[in-house]
Amino acid sequence: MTGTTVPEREDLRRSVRDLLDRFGDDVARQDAIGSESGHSTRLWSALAEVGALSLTVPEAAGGAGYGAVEQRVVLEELGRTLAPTPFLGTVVQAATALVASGDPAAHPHLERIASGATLAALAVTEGDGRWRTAHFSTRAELDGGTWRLTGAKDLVVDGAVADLLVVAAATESGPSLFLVTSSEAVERKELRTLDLTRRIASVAFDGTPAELLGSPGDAPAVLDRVLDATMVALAAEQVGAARACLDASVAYAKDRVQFGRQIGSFQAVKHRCADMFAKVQLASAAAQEAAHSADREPDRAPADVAAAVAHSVCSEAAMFTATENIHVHGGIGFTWEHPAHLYFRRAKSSQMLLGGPAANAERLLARLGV
Amino acid sequence: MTGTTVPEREDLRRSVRDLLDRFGDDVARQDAIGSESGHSTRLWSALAEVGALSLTVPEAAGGAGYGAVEQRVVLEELGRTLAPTPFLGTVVQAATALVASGDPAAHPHLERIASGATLAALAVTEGDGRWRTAHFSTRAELDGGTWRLTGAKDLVVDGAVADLLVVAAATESGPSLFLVTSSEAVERKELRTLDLTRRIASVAFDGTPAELLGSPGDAPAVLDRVLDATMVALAAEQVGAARACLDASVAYAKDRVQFGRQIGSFQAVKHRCADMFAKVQLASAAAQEAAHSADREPDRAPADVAAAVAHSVCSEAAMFTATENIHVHGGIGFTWEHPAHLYFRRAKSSQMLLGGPAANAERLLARLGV
Amino acid sequence: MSHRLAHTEPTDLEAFAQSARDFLDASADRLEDETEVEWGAGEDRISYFGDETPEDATRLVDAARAWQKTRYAAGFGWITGPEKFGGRGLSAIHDLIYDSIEAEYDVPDTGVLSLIGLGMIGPTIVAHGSDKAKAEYLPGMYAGDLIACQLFSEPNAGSDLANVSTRAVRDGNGWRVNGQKVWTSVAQHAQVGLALCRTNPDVPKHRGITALLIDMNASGVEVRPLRQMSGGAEFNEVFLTDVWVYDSYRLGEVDGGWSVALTTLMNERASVGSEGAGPAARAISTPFLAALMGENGCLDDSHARRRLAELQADQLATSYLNRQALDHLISGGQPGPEASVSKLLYSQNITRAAHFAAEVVGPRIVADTGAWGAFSWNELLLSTPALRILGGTEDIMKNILGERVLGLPKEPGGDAATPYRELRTSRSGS
Amino acid sequence: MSHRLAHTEPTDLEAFAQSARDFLDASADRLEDETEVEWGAGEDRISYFGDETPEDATRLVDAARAWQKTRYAAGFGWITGPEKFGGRGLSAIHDLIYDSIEAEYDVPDTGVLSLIGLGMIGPTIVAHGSDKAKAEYLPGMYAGDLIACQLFSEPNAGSDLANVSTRAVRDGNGWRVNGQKVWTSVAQHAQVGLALCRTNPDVPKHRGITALLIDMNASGVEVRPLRQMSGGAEFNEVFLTDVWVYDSYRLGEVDGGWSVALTTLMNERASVGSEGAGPAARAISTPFLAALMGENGCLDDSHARRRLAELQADQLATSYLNRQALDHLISGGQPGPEASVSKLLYSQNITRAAHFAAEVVGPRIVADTGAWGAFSWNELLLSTPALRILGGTEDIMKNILGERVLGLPKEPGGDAATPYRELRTSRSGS
Repeated sequence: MTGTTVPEREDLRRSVRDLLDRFGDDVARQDAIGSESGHSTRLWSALAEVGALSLTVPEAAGGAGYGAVEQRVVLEELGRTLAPTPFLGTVVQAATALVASGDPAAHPHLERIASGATLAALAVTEGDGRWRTAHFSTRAELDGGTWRLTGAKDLVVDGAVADLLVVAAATESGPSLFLVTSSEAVERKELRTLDLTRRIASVAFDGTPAELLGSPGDAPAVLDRVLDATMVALAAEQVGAARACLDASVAYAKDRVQFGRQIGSFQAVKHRCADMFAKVQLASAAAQEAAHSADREPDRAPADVAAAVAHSVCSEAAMFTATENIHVHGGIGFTWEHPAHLYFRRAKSSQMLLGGPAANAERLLARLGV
Repeated sequence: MTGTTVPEREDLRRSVRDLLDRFGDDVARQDAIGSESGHSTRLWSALAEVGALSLTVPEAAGGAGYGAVEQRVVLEELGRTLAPTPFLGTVVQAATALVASGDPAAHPHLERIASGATLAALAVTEGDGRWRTAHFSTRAELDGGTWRLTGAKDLVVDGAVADLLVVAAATESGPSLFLVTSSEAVERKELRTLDLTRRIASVAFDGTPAELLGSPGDAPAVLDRVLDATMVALAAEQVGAARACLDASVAYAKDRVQFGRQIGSFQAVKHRCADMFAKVQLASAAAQEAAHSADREPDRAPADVAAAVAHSVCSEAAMFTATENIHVHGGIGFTWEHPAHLYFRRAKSSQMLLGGPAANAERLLARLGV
Repeated sequence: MSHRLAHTEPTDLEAFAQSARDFLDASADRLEDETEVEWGAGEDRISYFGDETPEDATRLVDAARAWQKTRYAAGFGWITGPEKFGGRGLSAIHDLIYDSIEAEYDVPDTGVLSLIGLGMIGPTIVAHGSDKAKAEYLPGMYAGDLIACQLFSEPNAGSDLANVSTRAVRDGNGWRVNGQKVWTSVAQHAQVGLALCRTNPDVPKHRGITALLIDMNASGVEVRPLRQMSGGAEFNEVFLTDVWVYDSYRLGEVDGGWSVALTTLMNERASVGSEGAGPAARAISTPFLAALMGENGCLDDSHARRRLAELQADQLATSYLNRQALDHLISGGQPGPEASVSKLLYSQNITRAAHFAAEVVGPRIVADTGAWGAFSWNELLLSTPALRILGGTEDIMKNILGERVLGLPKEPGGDAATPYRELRTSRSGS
Repeated sequence: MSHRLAHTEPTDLEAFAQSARDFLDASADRLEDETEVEWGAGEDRISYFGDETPEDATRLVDAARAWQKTRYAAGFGWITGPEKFGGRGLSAIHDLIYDSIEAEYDVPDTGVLSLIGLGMIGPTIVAHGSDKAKAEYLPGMYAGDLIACQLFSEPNAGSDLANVSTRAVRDGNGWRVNGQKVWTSVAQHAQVGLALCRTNPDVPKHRGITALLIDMNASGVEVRPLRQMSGGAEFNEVFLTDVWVYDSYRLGEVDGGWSVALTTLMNERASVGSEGAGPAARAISTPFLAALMGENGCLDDSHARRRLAELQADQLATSYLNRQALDHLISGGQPGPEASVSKLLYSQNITRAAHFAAEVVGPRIVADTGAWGAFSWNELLLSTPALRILGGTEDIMKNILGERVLGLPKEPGGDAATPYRELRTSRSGS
């Protein structure tokens, strides 16, 4: 159920946009990219203050109890500005796992996430970086009443800054999820990333003490929900980013004069912008559908299908608009100083993070029963 | 070895082009399409007279003993005008099989093909229409010293008009080729075709008397050569057709005025023509390489690789230019009366005839050792 | 599919929806969901354009007329029309609701009447016609008696529609019309046509056009079928030779025909987005294409699967876009640029599907070996080039998106200020 | 690769080729055919642009200079140059033959000298320079002592190169130059630069430009590296502040600089087609991509195979096109439009290859997990947008093909007749 009206969501958008205008401009972004944590803690606190971090946290855990429809507003704005934040790791991935586990012990963590006090991350992928819900080589074993984790996780989004790690590991009762809050026997390594505005780490465990989240064997079902939530979230972000690229291209095409004409009057540029617009419209429809169906609104597409459709269409739109935006800008567009390449980097990174187009094609067909 | 110089080949081109200007204009093409045989017998005789049918026939069989380089000239012109002729079935497919068989008994047939007296076709594909060199369900059995064929062949190019059929069939000694010259126990059916300028038939045998061509078990090696010859021939044809589409688009873009301007001054149209030109140049290079390497010229690409490359690149160029030519012409371009659709039909047909892009991709990779 | 009806007087609309359901339950069967594909059953024709025999065409037109008559009698034939001329006087939202409910029932295709006549010409007559023209044509059109066609395009006025050269000159209390129209669908069935005519060649092209309603049975009107590359004759050429028209059949002002044309075209663009996947919908659906792949042994081929997935993702997203646009209208929103986008996507999706299917079929696409669902893809394939051209070429749609939606500058050097008489024309004349 | 040398005095050319082989055999090793890929061996960097440390860059420049010195001494450093200035006085065919033979040997990359300086600026000085300028620069350049760069593009003169605003005003027996240039490769290593300067703003833009040779060590010349999105700084901005130049370093006439620029650009276009797959050639070759697929478990995946096949077909056909163009030149033909086509294809092929490789690599393209040959694809991927822009954008190349090769009409309303001073410029100025 959608808990908000359209005007309420527009209010939310305005407050997030105001924040980002203050904390998320080009200079702030460069500062964040260069900083130790990879994001601005002031922006994170401000996002918590306007309630942007607690939208999907259940009311029982001190959140607003809203859904993907509301979160989409925040994600579109984050995608529009590419303000570096640990939103994906903390609020989308880790919090969804905590909620989906149904474990009341997760509530204090969710409360701290909602208030901005805790950063969190989900450690799932291993060697090949591919999303999986079972067959983990990371193992958990009971050692005198304490679970201990051993193994290595690659590509943990926001893994280096996370206070709380949700870790998928094999147990005798099947793939299960664990919470790691201490830094004992945890080795984290910030990785060089394609996307300069999103941090990714590898995390290794060596007998690390952990708490079981939910019941043993629960991991596959919970991770399936996290996967879909991540696809829906990325889609919203991608629409924001794609629209930003379109807007930048249109503005430049109106401003830039070559051969005595605004370059936007040349059909090659005009039609390129029209193609970008068509992609943005399609992506926006797909992201909207995915969010509303994730919230179980009636008369919407099946949620699992809509999520995979959105991941396909929005990844394509983000990649296309980021590429063409650089082209419309010409030389200036491929300089390091111009933000255009950050959108290209984000687009490719988000397209590939969950396995890429090949994996998503099979995901969609499975959901369509083919 | 190339037996001719560039000026000699240009002479050949001029004589073929003169013929086609006389016998292959729009009206003649419509007449041919509507005729019983599907082609103009006068044009065929004229082609024989200028030597266009005997170029690749060995000197021992009364031909010129030239190669793909010379035949490419004729095929480009036939592709340019889409003059319906039984060239592909007779001169490319059947004659290549006769030559490749190394069987001296084929010489009289080759002589008659070279003179235009005999039309011929190669019957290979069965049920699924896919090119194969073995595992034929059509069988040949010796019956008191006479081979007798039983089975059905689909998609026999120029099969209905052929005086001579070269048929691939299973024998106890492996896949072999046979000649059928009588109409006894042969049932032919002209099929409705996508390409209106090329006839295709199904042929069924029911104890049909036949002569063995070459030795039993020879079919795979011979058919491999026919496949490559067909790819090289189609490539030349496709370059001729693609260039015709480009030329028609450029001419129309210069002539047609909308909004007070020649439409070719609009970048959308101009760049479409430039894209067509780039495809034509690439295709022409690939077809040239394939022909020269087929004739074993030194310092050329490996012949098998070049043939598969040409089939891929030229199919794409023909399809692209045919599609965009219709688009440049707008409404008039998709009328039945305008020849533009004939190029679209030919392009799709030639792209799919030998199995299509999927089959050719595997063919190329196998030849590249992947 | 039922629609959420928030924001717009729910009770009234719900009652209206219920009355529509009652009428349809009484007059037609519900469509059944086609999820299973029975390969090889029935006809395998996969077409975008009609290509019926003349007898079949007449039968289909008769069925369309009959169903229009039935729904008109029940008050659902002209929901938005003025009551004075036989309409129901309700809102566009009511109309959309009825359409979405009717889509759940198995009723005759009324496209021959509704796409051009009722959807585009009717609203234009309402907006610009004389009382005489309204009274004479509107009730007949919406009762299913009269079919209307659009006599706009000409050989030299395609993308540049304002360049029409068909001449209308004053003659007593009417006009004498001479010229040639082209790409006229349903002209062979039509009783009336709306023609754009050049009435003043001494002013710029947009300002010297007059719109006239032409009696298609009048002397001097000749309709010739125009065969398209896929084989059928969906369109016509219409030759007008000294056709005489009373001035009372003029729509709008003398020389003011361009704004009449814009009314018509606006209604065209609004209708395009809602067409879904059109006549080929079933053939390019997931179950049908999956069955095709299975039949051709490539259901497990990762390349074919990838293409199917990408195609279906884009098609489903397009359907979300269309459905959301409809929801937006139903809840009282203004039409957005979705229609132009949807048209571009629609033509791309069908084109990809047709080429994909051809590749799955393999060489049997080349000639009709009799295999079910193989050669039959050709008709759709051969229709795809037209989809990029009809109703505004891709180039024109992109100009519209670029200029009107994104606000990018027009090309310099337009001819909008040049008198028609001085305009440059194509050398070959067509 | 050896070339057939028909049609052009075979004996002379064969003797020349033999002398080149003798020199190269004595001075360098032959390249070995790389058909086997040893996965995981050596560096996995896959780059299009250089991204060396300053020390490495200096080392590479020194090696290039040394090799140029060696071949110049042997008579192969300036094969087509006038003997008067140290050249060999032979034909372009000799030059092409030497290049194709040298390509068989493992010699230092001389791109930093030859792409811009020896390939483009040198011929321009020969064609338009004063005797003083020729004598001063040409022997040094071809002996490997001087590196030259091209000071053409500016923030407001990219595609519209004739729009340069860098001003040169008469000052005694020379010129005083002020302005900003951009996208200047090798400027950080260069001793001389060829600058296009605005000398008369009162005439149309093409007619008020003068070309000057600028001493890059002169006072007022500041070179700032310009970092591109892939990380390195292949290009520079060059700021010119009151730089003083003797008039004897002018090329061509005063206000006649546009034809000087055309000479330079002509030599650029001629060189483009011959570059093959460039620095990324090995990475996008069949064996390397097949090894990548094998390493990532998709060598049997039909989708990956199809994309590999299509990519390799287009790459191989492009190499045929380039090789045939070279054959054509060697046998005395005139350059055709192949160079522009080849540039378009080249950028398309590399772009497809980079995205394909990224997809094969999978999520490990997103962050550097340390896997060999995975994250390393990013540098190429991040260079692909530049390939569509550098040396003439895709749009400009297509205009050239459309207008100059196909003869299509230019856009109306160009500004070629408007005085430079009255031209419209971008509002934001960059």
